[in-house]
Parts: sequence; structure tokens; C-alpha cells
Amino acid sequence: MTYNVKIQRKLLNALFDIKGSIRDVKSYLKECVKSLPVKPSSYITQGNWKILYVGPNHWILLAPIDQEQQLVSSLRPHDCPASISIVLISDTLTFFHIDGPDAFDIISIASPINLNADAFTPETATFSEIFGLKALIFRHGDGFQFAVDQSFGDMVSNYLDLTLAN
Amino acid sequence: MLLIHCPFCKNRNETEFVYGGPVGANRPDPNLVSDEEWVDYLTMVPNPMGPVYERWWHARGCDQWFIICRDTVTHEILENPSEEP
Amino acid sequence: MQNYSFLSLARNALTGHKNWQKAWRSPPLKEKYEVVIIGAGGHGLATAYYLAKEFGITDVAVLERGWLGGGNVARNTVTVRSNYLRDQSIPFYVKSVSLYEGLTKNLNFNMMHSKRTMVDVVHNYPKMRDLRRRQLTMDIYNSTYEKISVDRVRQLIPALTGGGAESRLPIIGGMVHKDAGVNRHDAVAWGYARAADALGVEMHQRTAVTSLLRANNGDIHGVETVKGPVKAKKVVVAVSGHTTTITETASLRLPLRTMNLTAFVSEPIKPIVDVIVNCSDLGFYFSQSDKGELVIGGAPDSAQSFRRDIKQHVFEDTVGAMLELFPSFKNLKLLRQWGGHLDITPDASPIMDETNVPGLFVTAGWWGGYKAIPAGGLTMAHHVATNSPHPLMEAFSYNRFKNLDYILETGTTTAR
Amino acid sequence: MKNLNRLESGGRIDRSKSLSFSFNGKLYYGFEGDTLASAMLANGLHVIARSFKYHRPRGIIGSGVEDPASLIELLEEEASGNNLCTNVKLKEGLKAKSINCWPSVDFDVGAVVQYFAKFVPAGFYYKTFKWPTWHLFEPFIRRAAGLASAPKEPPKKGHFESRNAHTDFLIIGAGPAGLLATLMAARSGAKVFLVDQNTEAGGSLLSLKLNINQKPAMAWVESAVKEIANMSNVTHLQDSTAWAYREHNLVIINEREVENVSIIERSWRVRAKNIIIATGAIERSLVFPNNDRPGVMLASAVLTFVNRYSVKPGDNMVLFTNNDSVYSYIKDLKTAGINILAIVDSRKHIASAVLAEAQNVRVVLNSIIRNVNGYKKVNSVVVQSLVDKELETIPCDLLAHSGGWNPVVHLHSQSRGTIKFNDRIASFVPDQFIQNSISIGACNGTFTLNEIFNETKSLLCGVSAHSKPLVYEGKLECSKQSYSIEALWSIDLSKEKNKAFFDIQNDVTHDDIQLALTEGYSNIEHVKRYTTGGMGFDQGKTGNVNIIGMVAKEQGIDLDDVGTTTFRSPFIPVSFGSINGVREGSVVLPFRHTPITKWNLENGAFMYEAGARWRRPGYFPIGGESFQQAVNRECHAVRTGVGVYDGSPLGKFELKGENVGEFLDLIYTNIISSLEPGNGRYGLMLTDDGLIFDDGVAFRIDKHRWFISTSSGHSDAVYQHMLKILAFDHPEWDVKITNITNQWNNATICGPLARKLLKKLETDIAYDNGSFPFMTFREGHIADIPARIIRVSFTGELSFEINVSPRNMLVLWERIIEEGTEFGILPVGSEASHVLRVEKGFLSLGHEVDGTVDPYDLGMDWLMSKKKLDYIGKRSVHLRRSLGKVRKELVGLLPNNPNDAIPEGAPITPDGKKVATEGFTTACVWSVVNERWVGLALLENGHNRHGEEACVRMKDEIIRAKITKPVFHDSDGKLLRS
Repeated sequence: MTYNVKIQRKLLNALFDIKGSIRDVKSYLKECVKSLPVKPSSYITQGNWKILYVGPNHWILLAPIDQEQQLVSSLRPHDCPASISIVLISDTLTFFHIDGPDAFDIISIASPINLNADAFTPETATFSEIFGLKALIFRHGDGFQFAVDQSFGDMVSNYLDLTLAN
Repeated sequence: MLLIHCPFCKNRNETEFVYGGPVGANRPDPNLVSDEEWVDYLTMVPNPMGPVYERWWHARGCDQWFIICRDTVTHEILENPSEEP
Repeated sequence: MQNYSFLSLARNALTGHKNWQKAWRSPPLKEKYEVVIIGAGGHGLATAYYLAKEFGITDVAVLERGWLGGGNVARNTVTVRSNYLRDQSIPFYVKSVSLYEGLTKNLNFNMMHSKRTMVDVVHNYPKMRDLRRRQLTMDIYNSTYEKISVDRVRQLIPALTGGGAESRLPIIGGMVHKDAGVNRHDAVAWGYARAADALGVEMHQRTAVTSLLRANNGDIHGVETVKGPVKAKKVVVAVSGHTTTITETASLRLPLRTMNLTAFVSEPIKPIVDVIVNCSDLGFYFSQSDKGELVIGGAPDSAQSFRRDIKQHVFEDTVGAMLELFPSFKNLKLLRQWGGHLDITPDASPIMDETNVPGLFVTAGWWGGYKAIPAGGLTMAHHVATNSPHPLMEAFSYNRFKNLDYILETGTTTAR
Repeated sequence: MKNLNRLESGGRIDRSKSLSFSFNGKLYYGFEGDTLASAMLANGLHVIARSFKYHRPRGIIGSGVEDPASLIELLEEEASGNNLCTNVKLKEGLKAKSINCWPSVDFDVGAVVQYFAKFVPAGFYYKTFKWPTWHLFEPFIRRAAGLASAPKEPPKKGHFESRNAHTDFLIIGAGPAGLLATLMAARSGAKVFLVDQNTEAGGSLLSLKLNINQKPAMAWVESAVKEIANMSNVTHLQDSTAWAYREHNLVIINEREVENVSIIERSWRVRAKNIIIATGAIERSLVFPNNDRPGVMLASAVLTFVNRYSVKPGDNMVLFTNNDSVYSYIKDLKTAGINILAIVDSRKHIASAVLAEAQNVRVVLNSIIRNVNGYKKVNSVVVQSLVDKELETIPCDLLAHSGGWNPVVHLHSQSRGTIKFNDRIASFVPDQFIQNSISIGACNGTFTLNEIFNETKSLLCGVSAHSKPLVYEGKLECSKQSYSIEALWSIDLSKEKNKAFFDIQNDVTHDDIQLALTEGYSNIEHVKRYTTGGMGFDQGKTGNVNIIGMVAKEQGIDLDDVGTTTFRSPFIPVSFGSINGVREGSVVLPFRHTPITKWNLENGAFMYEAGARWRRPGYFPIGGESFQQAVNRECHAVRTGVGVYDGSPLGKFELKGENVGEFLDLIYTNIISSLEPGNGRYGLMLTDDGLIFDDGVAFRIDKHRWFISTSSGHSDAVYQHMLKILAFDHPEWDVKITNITNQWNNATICGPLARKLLKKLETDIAYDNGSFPFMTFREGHIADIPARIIRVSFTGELSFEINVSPRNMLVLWERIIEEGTEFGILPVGSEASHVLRVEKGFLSLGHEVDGTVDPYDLGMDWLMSKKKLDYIGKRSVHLRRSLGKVRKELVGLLPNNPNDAIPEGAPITPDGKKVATEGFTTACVWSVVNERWVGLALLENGHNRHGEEACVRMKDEIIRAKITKPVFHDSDGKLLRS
């Protein structure tokens, strides 16, 4: 191992893609989601959920997979008003956890994004590039988590192996 | 490799974006323009040595399209879109 | 024109090479010429030469902003080939290739034209289908293109050790284009300039054209330069990349967008690759110069640019592609890289035509225009001299866009 | 080990670590800290290589990247083309050999060329080698050129890496200026990157023995390095070269000594708010006859070898200069025991303070070196007075010369900053800065330590890229230095027989430049290209300015008017491997898998890349089956029983909002908005210039929710297309698009027995044709898996596209195969589905849709809504057709001989004559149902030529085929609706 990191490819998370104006989304979700992140490219935590603000009028709700059905029934993607779009996308992304002292190095090899503390704060969550692919990136303890389109998962694993190769 | 200021994601590497061409005329109502005007809209784009408004898509970011003003000679970005709330 | 040969060289050697004539004169700029050509690049100089040589029009001035033979003729990767797809394109490039082959003799200047043949390395079946269509269509115009096996590809390019069955994109075969060659780009510019000069054409360097002049009836009337106005009833714009900058001074708009294409060379090494290698699936091509440098090119940068710049990510893609097929080049070194401008049309095919400003001709939209220099020059000269398009270039009219009648050559090959 | 020319003490080498190396097969010893060059000199090696053109002996001239000539080839693991031995760190067991010589560097047959030199002036090859043909000469020229041979293999162990970084300050150069700048920036708390090309920090101070605050300057350097080493906000890279300065303050760095041994070299892409260039200056050579002889060296190099490497390059030395710098070397050179016979200075007068530094060494003013004697090593020099032209021969074994100093403006120039000629230092200095960078110290034309420190402070104080502006407290008192120069571009060489070199690597002489000018190649670019001056491995670091100077002198113009040739990246040659980093092998391009990729492989699929980087099964051969046998078997299953196809890569999008209907009506050619929930339509998308862009289906889920599918290859393009229209043409519309391509995989079961299979799989969806007709979808469960089943068909058979989430895909797939066994189900690859769609005349992107066709051409005008006033592409299609120009239209082809296969792509010409094509074959397959070859073609005016004969022109044969409707199976579409 050339870098002191622990890399894991994670199983499914429950993921919901939420689009709509802040006002509409807030009022529609008020039962289950207390507040929405307001700072672009940031996320807030609610229990074991994360709510990520990833684009204009665009949020992603991330929760443990075992809560998927419960969330489906409370978010009701099928009958929310026209002004809001909620789509279950749990299977769309595959997650990687990079932990350990050299996690920063691995991400700086994989991504051109500015990881300096003043630009990439602990509450940053954003789509950027990992190994040339669109990827959702955020902090995870001292390390990082990132997620890429599920179909690219095997490729990213290979890329990480090459990066760590002796 | 440009450093492009996305109104939502702030400064990002050019590789996160897809270039959408210089901003030409708006799409006219095809039923209200002559053939020449229509072809003009389709084929003519500004090609100045200097500032030009152009479209970029933050494909590997927040997914939005926006317009910046960039100098085609120095590559300096002179104008950025106003930031999102 | 002073003859160049071993003999003349020997003779001059004895007199310490003091008696060589200037390759071209630098006469004073006249007030009026029959034809003014803007841009002393490949196309401008070739047009001037053929105007004088084929049509006896010698009262011609070539006006150059910078130095003669600058522009893209000084910055390209010297690939000369005719493996195109469309009936409109193939015969034009076939003609250009044959003119190139005779250029050394006709200009009495060694172009070092080397018929290396080009090998297309193919990785996928749709590409193979496209190349077969190309092959059979090219055959109609006597341009040769042959399918070869993977083994044959490796025989022709021993250094190609990547792209095996287990690799990311295995090679499935190749095509050989025997007509393709490389030559010395400076020689092309200097050879045309010297021969045109000998026929009476004037070359004026550091003579930037600032605007086009139109008569009251709208016809072209001449050009304004940094050295004052120059009258001419016929003006040819041959300034790849800067075409619109010039034509807009005559309030003429053209469907062109200026882009940046970069290339680079490796350090000089002993001969390792004898053919032109082209791999459009991975996106790179190269050949080895006589000096030993690998001359490597890739894809252009999509964004509009008048800055001859290297886009690091585009450059890295090209290097990565090359190393995938030539892993032994990892320890080889990059020596020099540079960029050049090209202006591109909506269908990526050129415009060679008289514009709707009477007397104003453009040759533009060249993407890989180096290989087209002789045919481009000859056919433009024909059009300027006879006021009617040469059959080989008729299709590249500027009116085709009025009917959205495209000649789509995009994706021809990475080697432009 | 004892080295012949090694001094007893001193230097920055580790004498406790002796290293062995071999050169041209002979074994030598050096020390840790040596370069190959210093070790060679220590061992008394002087002839290192042979020159490019004349094969003259070449020695060591410089001491670093500037050296123009000492090229060698490293062997075995180190093999890497050409290397400057001044730039190669000595390693135990290093093996090197000379280049461009045969049989040996000491006796090189090629050297005969110099006796014919006058017949091979600059550009001689433009004038000769024309008859009978260049091809006769080229092989010899190529073999003669090229210097070293290319490495035969990739590095055996380790890999390359590239990495990104962002910083407040990037400081390039760890000499006095760079180090002071680093201290100031780092102390402000800003994030700082410091890169330096040398193996250790110090720059010029590594060789020049100066004092700072009454202590040796290196003590100050070491304390500075120590201080920044303990600052977490500083990244300090030595043995790393910033080789490219790109737009938007991006600098590329090549790091050669990586802490991590498995990384051969690392490439950094550093984006900096401020860039401080402190790259120093390079000494330029003087031009005089035989200035290329081994033993003729740059003065600064001699000092460096003495002070830094403790090597004495010669015993009896003459110095030749036009500036002050060499005078300050005298003390050190004498101390090293070098006998300095004379300082030959081309200037009339020099300052008394400077003269004092000469320490009674004989100074010969207003004189030049007129010639150098000795072939493989200097044995004497001829001094000539510029006054009375008197000649004096001085025996010596070392001639050190200095033509002044060229600021290293390369990176500044790459940043698009401008440069101007400065008379005070007779060289080019930075003028205007285009990007956010400054140049300080010697690279800015500031040469004395005091001035360098003052300049650095004054330029940086107050600058801020972070919180605190930069400041500097504390004093820096330095040894006195002075500098002045009188340019000496070239000397009078009329009637001179010996060669005086401007470019010592490419053998470009005074005469060559003269010839270029004589022949009218007067622009500096012409001179460079005609003579190849400055185009070698060193890119003319020591010689180019002399060429510019001479051209200016000959033409009687200013150097500014001559201008420089462009300074191009890279500053020094860098390995392609480091530029590429780890992206190699399986990841050189992205690849995509579906959940059943593994299953496909286990079941013998022949896989290849299809659109959008998907790795897909082409066909599933069994045993020794041929391609055709396997494909026929799969087709047969679909036409007579049932097959299953993995359609997961299809692009899929969910659209939601008030205006989705209008939006879909705009992007599709037909009307979509009128669909009832549960129903869908096939549709075409055009580009606005009226060419087919994509095809797919659109379904309505409920009032405001829809989903569409696109071709696999175009899903990204369609997504971009849709968002662009919404962003710029219809920002007022409420349409929200979510990419669900990878939320839904699908297994499509197709064939007459598909419904039977569905029954067996058990579903809660009513699947009889009445309740679940063609072009509708239903949601429910199948085999207890939540699914969305869509009735579309790309094979022409009864089909159910079963969409499930990827987590369930493999389970579903295996169930389908299991339950389908009794119906003889087979997995269907891309090749079979190609055959099936051709039999039906369904279009395929890349085959029929080659970027030139519109719906009419394909006989799909029924898809072009007459009702809609506008949709993307409508106006253009009609505009293009309004001229009545003949179009190529889709037809079927039945080869007269049923067993004639037409190669896909083959052109069609009138009567098969050798004339312009009238069309081409888009596809041709063996039709299982018709038991013959059937094809599709785009043919001029094809729709009106059914029944006629088309002639496919092959190279040496003509295949005749009957032109038909483009459908060969179930022409009225009963089956797919069944």
C-alpha cells in the first residue's frame, strides 16, 4: 500500500432526488424534514439522514436503506404536487468511503476540486469529478465519501487499485 | 484548463463543464422569419477576438446551464452570472 | 529562379556560400495590384503561385501580418492523405496528394515528401464499418485503402505493444492508406513563396491588413494595411482562424468559429516508427520526423479561442491514448508543444468561394488544411482567375449553408 | 575511492557514500550528491558525446538543465531516451553510454562529415536530395539523426501519478528570491507551494560563496528551509520542475523524487491565486571559433563544479568574459588550486572594484578569444587584442567563458506575459504580466543579492491572497556584488576557417546564420527554422539570445524589433508517463457494467464496447460455434420461441411539471402531449437544423409525470439537449428532469412465447392483449419483484420490457432464464438484435442515421406532425427539402443471389460504374425468417425505385440487388401488437 487509507465500496443507501422551489419543497416536506440546507453545496444531518443541497432547487435525501420503504410512504413521490419532483434513485449511485490519514491525497489524485479547508468545509457536499466521472463528494469523519453512477462502480474500483498499487 | 465560476458551485475546473457555444441570436419563431433569417440563426455565431458571451453546462456538477463572458484572446473570464441564493 | 542541386551547392561551397540569391525579394509595396492575397500561409502562397503559374496573373501581392510561412503551415503535423468519406471530398484530396508528390520537382525545392503510408488502428466494429464504406468509396476515385489484420498492424508498427486482447479497447484490425505521406512544412511555404516570387508575385511581410475596402457599388476595392491602402479588384482571404476578423470589416458575416488545435513533439530518437499511426478511437495520431522527433496530435479544444494555448486536459487525453498503445513511450520525453488556430464551419468542411461581396474570395474553414494546400491553392486560383469555381471545389461553396446542405466529414479521423 | 580531479575537501557531496557507475562500458566511481557530469569530470572524462551534424567531440559545458551538449543515453531500467549528464543524479550501478557516435565516442567514423562541412551548410537538404527521389536518401538521413534510441519497454516497477492542488501562493525557485518570498508568504499564514528544480534549495547560493548577515549564505538557506519544514501551510518540493504555465494560473510540475518509492514521478496540476516566479538566470555562451571543444565551459559551471561538487575541471585555465560575474569566482577557483593564466575581457574598461577581485590575475582588456586549439580537449587558446589585432597563444586545459546572463523568462512568457530587451544586462526581462504573477530576482534581471532581497521585499510587501498581507521584518545584510556587461553578440570572423557555434547541439554556426540572412530568411523564426538553431534537446537555453543578437547586429536593428521565438512548454523535457499519471490499462477510458455483466461473461458472451462506454454482449457462442451460427440461433429463438435481452443501457428520464407536455411536443416530431396516462408513443428527436438526432419512446405516468427513453449512446446528449432548451429557450416552463438511466435496468423478453413466459414468472399485472396492449406500460410485481413493464418492441415480436431496480436485476434475469428454459429461451446479444431490427427495417443510429438523414428519407414522415406549428427541426427539414434536391432514401435490398452478403457500408453506384455514389448499404444481415441475406440502404430517390435493381460496387465485383420496401418480416406489424 502506497497510501495509508481504508477504502470500502458501500452497499445501497436510500436516496431521493428532490426538485422544486425552496418554498414548495419546505412546505411539502415539513412533516418529515425539519429544515433544508440553505448554503449551496452543503448538507445538514437529521438523525441518520443527510439532506444535501446539490444544485439550484435540487436536493438529495440520503438515508439508511432499511428506511427506504418508510420514506417512500412519507414522501409519497407518486402523488406530490406538480411543482415538486421526488424520485427514488437509491440504485443510481454507488458509494465509496475513503478513510485514514491519506484520504486527502487520494481525493486530490482523483478530483480537481479544491479540497483546502477554506474551500471544502466539513459541511460541503457537492457534485464534482472523480476520475473524470460525475461524482457526489462530501466529508466523512476525517475522510471522504463519494458516489458515482452505479454502472461505473467497477471502473472506479480499478482506478483506486491502480492509485494504491505498489 | 480554465477555472470557471459556476453560479452555484463556485470555482471549478473546466473538465467539469461542457461547452455550449457562443451565444447567438435567440431561437426565433420559425413561422415568423424568412429562410435567410432562419439559416442565419442556425449557422451564424459571434466570433470576436476579445470578449464573447458563451454557454457552459456544469455537467459534472450542479447540472445547470449558464452564460459567462470570456475573452477569446486572453481567456480571462470577464463576467460571471449572478450567484444563486 | 536560381537552380538548387548538388552541383549548385558544390559550386557555391567553393565561394563560401556568399553568392546565393535571396529566396524572395522584398520590393516596395505598390498602390495597386490585380489580386491581393491576405495571408502568406500555405493556402495564400499556393494560391499566389498557381495564379502566376497556371493563369499568368503575376500582378499579385501576398500581404502577411507576421512572417512568411507563419500561421498554420508552421504549426501543423504534416499529414497528407485522402481517406475521406464523401464523393465531394475524396477527389479533391486525391488531387492534393498527387500535387504534393510532384511539388519538389515543380518548385525545385526539396519538400522531403515521404510516402510513409498511414495505418489506422481500429478498436471497434462500427468504426470498421465506417472505414469499409470509406475504402470502397475511395476506390472509385483511385485512392487506396486496405483492411489489414491485427498481426499485420503489429508488423507494420513493431513499437505498438498495447491494445492486446485483454486490454481496455482491444485492437480488432487496421486500415492501410498507402497514398498518405508526410513532408517538411517550412519547405512547402518557402518553396511556394520562392517559386511565386520568381514569377513576379510580391510577398510583403509585417504588412497587416486592417480592413477591407469596398467601392460604392459594394464591390471589393482593395485593403487598408498598416502601410497604407492597397487597391485591388480581387482580394483573397486566406487567414485561417482570423477569417471573420477580416471579413467583418466588410460587414460580411461567415458561419465560422475559431478554435485551437494543439500538437507536440517528443525528444529526437532513432527511427522507431516508419508509418503514420492514426487511432481515432482513442484519439491520437503521430509520425516520426526525419529529425527523429515523434510529431503527435490529438483532438481540438471545443471552446472558441484565438489564443494558441495548450489545454492541459486535452493534452493529457492524447498522451494517455498514445501510452495505451505504446507503453514503452512512458519514459520518452515531451520536448515541445504548441497550438494553432483553425476556423470551423457548421459541417466541418471548408468554404472556398467568392463571397456575396463581389471580388472578395475566401478560403476558410480548414480543419486539416495542410493536406489541402496544393489543391486548395490551385482551385482557388482557378476561381479567382476565371470567376467560376473549379469542379473539384464546387461543393465547398458558401451558399450550401443557405440550404443547410451540409458536407459532413466530421469524425473522418483524428489525423486532421 | 580516489577521483583524479576531486578536491580534497569541500563541496556538497557525501564522501562516505561512494557510488560506482559505468560509462561506455568502463567502471568509475563517484559520490552521493554527484551528478553524472560531476562524477565524469572527477574521473577525468572529457569527451562525452558527438555532435548532431558534424560529429565533433562534445564535452561538458554547463552544470545543469542549460547544458547544450553533454547528451548521453542511460541503459537498462534507466533507459529513457536522451539525458543531459549534467542533469542525471548519480546512482549506484548507473549505466550510461555516448550517443551519436560509431564505433566509439573517441573514434567516431561519422566525424568525416566535418571534412565535407562546406558542402552541407544550413538547409542544404532543401536544395539537394531531390533527384531521383527523396525516398532514396531519407532512410540514411533518418538513421543519422535522432540521437538516442527510444526505450524498448515501459518501466518495470512502480507507476506514475498525477495530482491536483490549489494554493494561495506558488513560488517557483528556491534561490534567495524564492526562499525569501516563501518565508514572507508562509509567515502570513497563507497556503504556499515552493518548487525548485535542484536536489536541494539555495539556487545560485549553492555555488556562489556569499555572506548573509556576516554568515555563509547557505546557513541562511538552511535555516529558512528548516523553518518552512515545520509549517503545515507550506508544501516544499525539491527536484521538481515547473514546466508549464497555463491559463488561469495553472502550473504543471514534474516531481522526480517522490517520498513514495513506488511512484516513479508525479505530475502536479497546481492552481494558484498568486504565482511568484523566481527561476533565476542562465549564463549564455560567447561565440568564437572552436567554442565547442571539450574543455570550453561556461564560467558559472566551472564554479559550480568546484564549489558544489568539489571537482576541478582543469588545472590551467583562461577566462573569457564580457561582464563582471567571473571576477567574483577568482578567489574560489584559486583556492581550489586552479592556476588562472588570464582573464580575457572584451570590454575596454572595468570598475576598479571588479578589477580588485581579480587578485593579481592577469586581466587582458579589450581582447577576445580568437581560436581554441586541441581536438578532444583544449590545449591552448589564441587571444586577440581588439586594438592591434595582435595574437597571443596561451597554453591551458580549460577555457571558461561568460557571455552574460539570460533571465529565465520561460514561464513568464508561457503565461503570455510580454518581455522586453534590457540594455543594462543586455538580455530580455519580463515586461507586462497578463496573469496574476510576478517575477523576482535574477529572472527579473536583478543579479546582486542585496538588490534581489530588496526587490523581493518591496514587490511582495502588502500583497495578500489570504488573510494577512505579506510583510518582512528583520535585516538581511549581504556581501557586496556588482554587475555590468557590454554585449558581445559576435566577433569579426571574416576569412575564419574554424567553426564558431551558436547552437552547440545542432551544430549551428556563425556561417549558417549568415547564410540564412543572405538567402532572405531574415525573420528570427526563419533563421531558427532554416538553421534549426535552438530546436535541440536544450531548446537553445544558452544560445538563442546570441542568435537574436547577431540577427539584430547584421540587420542593424534593435533586439526588441527582432523579437524572440516563442518560449514553449515544457521548460525542460518531461516524461510522457508522468503527464499521464495512473490512468492506464483498464481505466484508460471509462467503462460501464450492468448487474448481469458477470453473468454474461460466465455464460460465454463475446463482449465488446457499445455506445456510451457500455460493455455489452455481442453474442453467446456455444462450443465451437461461429459468429453466424450463434447469431442465427439467437434470432431463431426470438422469432419462434422467446429470447431475453438486457436493455439496461437505454437512456431513461423522468420528467415532471406543468409544462412537460408542451416540452415533449417541442423536442419530438410527433404529438406526445395528448397521451393518456399509461400510454406511450415512439418518437423522433431532430436537431434544429433538421437532422435526426435520436429516437425513443415517451410514456405518460400521470397528469404531470412522464418518462422517456433514449438510445443508449445518446442519453447524455439528449439530457444536455433538454436542459439547454429549458435553460435558454423556455426558462418559464416548469419541467423537472431526473436521470433514471441507472435506477431502472430492464430485461426484455421477446418472441411469440413471451406471454407464456410472463405467466410462468407470475405477475399481478393483467397481461392479456386486451388489458395490456402494445405501447402501454403497467406497474406491479413480477416474480415478487416490483417492476414497471412496458410493451414496446425493437425486434418486431411480442415483447415485454421488464424494468426493475438494479438490485433486483440479476435475480430477475436468472428467474427468466430458469422459467424460460422450457420455451427454449436464449439470451440475445447486440448482434442478433441488430439482425432482428434490420428484418423489420427499424432504424439504428450509426447505421441508417448517419447524421445526414431526416424522417422523410427514412419513410417516417408519418412521425412529423402536421398539426404542430413548431418543433425542433421542423423548419429546417422543410427548408432543406424545399429545393427538391435529390435525397438518399431508405430502401431494402435483396441481393439477386440470396447467398450474397453485402458488406455494410458498401457504396451503390449507377450500374455499378466507377462514378460518384448514389447511395450506400447501411446494414446487411442473414435473415433467419427469409433464409437469405437482406439489406438496408440509403439510395438516391430510393422510395420511387422499389422493384428496380441497385448495383453495389465492390472493388472487383458488383453485387446486384432488388430494391424493396425496407421491411422483411411481418410488414403490417401484426406480431408486435399480438
